[in-house]
Amino acid sequence: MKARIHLLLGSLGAALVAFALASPRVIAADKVDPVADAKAFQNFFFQKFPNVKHEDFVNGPYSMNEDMKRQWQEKEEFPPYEFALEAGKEMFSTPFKNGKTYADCFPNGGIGIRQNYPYFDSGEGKVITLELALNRCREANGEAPYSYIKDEMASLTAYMAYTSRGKLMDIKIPDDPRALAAYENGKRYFYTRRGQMNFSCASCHVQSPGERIRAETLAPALGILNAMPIYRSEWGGMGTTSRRFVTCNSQTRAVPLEPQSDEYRDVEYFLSYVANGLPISGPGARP
Amino acid sequence: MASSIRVRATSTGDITEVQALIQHPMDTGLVKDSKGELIPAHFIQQLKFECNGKDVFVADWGTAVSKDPYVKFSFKGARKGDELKISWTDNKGGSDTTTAKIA
Amino acid sequence: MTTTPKPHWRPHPTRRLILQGAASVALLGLGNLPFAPARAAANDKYPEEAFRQKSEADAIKALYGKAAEPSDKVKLDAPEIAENGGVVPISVTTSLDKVTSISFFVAENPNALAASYRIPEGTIPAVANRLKMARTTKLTAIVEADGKLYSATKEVKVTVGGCGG
Amino acid sequence: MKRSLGLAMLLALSLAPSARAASEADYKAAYAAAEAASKEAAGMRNQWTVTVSALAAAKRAADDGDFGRAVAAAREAEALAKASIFQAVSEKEAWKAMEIR
Repeated sequence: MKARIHLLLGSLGAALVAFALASPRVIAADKVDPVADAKAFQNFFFQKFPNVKHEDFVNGPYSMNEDMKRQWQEKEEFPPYEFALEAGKEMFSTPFKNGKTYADCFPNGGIGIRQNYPYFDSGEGKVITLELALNRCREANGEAPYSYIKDEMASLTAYMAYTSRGKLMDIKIPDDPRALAAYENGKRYFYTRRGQMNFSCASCHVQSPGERIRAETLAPALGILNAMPIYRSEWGGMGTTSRRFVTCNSQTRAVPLEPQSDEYRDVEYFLSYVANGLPISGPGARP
Repeated sequence: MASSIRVRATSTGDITEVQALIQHPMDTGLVKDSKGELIPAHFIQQLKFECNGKDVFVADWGTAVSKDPYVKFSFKGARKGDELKISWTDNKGGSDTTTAKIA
Repeated sequence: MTTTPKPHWRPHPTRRLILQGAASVALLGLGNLPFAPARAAANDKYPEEAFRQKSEADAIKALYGKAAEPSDKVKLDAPEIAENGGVVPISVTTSLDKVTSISFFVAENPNALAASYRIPEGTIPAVANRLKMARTTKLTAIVEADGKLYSATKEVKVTVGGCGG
Repeated sequence: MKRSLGLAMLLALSLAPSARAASEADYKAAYAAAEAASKEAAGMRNQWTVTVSALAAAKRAADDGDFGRAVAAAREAEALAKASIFQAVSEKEAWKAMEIR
């Protein structure tokens, strides 16, 4: 904890200096270039962990620690998310009161499309995540929306992720300034420090993946959402992307935002885009 | 509702490998809920596997078995297509049973 | 009341059904009798007494009524550091024969006996399952073979989860 | 952890009133200031959980009539809220330094 405090005071000091020197030069150089970002992001991890196979990064902490990987592989023989998967499959085919099903709301009947989510909706000018699309589908068919952090949403996304297993993440940023702005907002959120701990997502998942924070081995940020939703032994149950964001925030002592608020959707957009080309491995099991 | 027991029984030669995953909270009775009250103990005490009318595996479990418990074992003397009967009882008198064909 | 051991020859079908009926009735009836006698685990009853014991030594005595000697014929596989104390995948195999029972003891848990398995004739003496461990602890697997007890022990490190907040 | 809390407490003490016991009026003023700072932090979507719990502790202490403790807790909440505002403002640019390029 002592180091964190120096970090806190140090970074506040550095910020002061940066803030004072914020000359136009810094702003001008910052043209948003997602393609270059993604390449730099992936190379950072490929060089930092040369002997981790590229597609292994989607296995989070297990790509960082052999002993844990063995425990994970043993669990994968009959994984604890088996029940959520089956519940999701059943829910996916059970028609709504009006006779329609989720398949009617999604391209290709919702099968094997998880790798294209989240996408930027030019009509609405906003990022649409899989969880949001599922609730919108329910509301469009006269059904009450599910909680974003509870089991029903996790079961549905688990089944949809399962039908995309192995497909490569394929997120598009259309040539629309609002899409670039959403991507940049997600990147800003990812690198911004928050909470009394003064951590950003990057403090843990870029600066120290593979190391431990208390008992948790930190996952690399590259491909960190490819396994969503995850069954965490810690929670003794399933967790959606929303639940992961909310709990991460409160662990840095930052008050979480509403699930699926703009920042969360944009950071999911950013993290998924920079993981383009890596396989979908959801649903996942995690410590 | 689907049974709480998921089973995979595959036979190679004379040996049948059985894996089972059971949906059950396996509460120890030592954990408090968000309101600070103790969640009463609720765990599977006995799990029995029968094949061709004979017990092939019986598990006596305490509170230290993980939530959504998993167990794997193998036995001899069964062939593809034989039926495996699995049943459990817990400390609250709850129970469930299912059957599975050996693949 | 004990159930008659399963005869090797194929008994007359209806007699077998009666036997089975009697066995299952006995089982249900004795589910949670307070005074379950602490005899060898080979019978059908749930070893209530053994699961109630706190220490490993008492649990072994209550379950088997005799001491175990370490043996390298019992192969216990457990992680060095548990990724999560709530779900620790462990397994045991043994080359001993005439195995009738396999049990796991987690020394530092509130109750040492975690799980006990009855291995009928014809079943391979090997088990894999996932256990909870309260803290860093010694894990012991005991195999009852031909009436004698053989054990293997490993230490599993368990750390507090969570990272703050 | 101790240092930053100490820092916040230090900040709070420097504003502490003279030796006389804190009155309900002192508490109301301190709580109002803390609440304003906390609302501003929430408005910047950068509220800290510890600010919220310090405010709640202040209210609980006031309800018990212990205005001394209530004022201290309110002052701490205000200091924490101000720290989170400072963090939000400085991070507006500081995050770029951490970006992988």
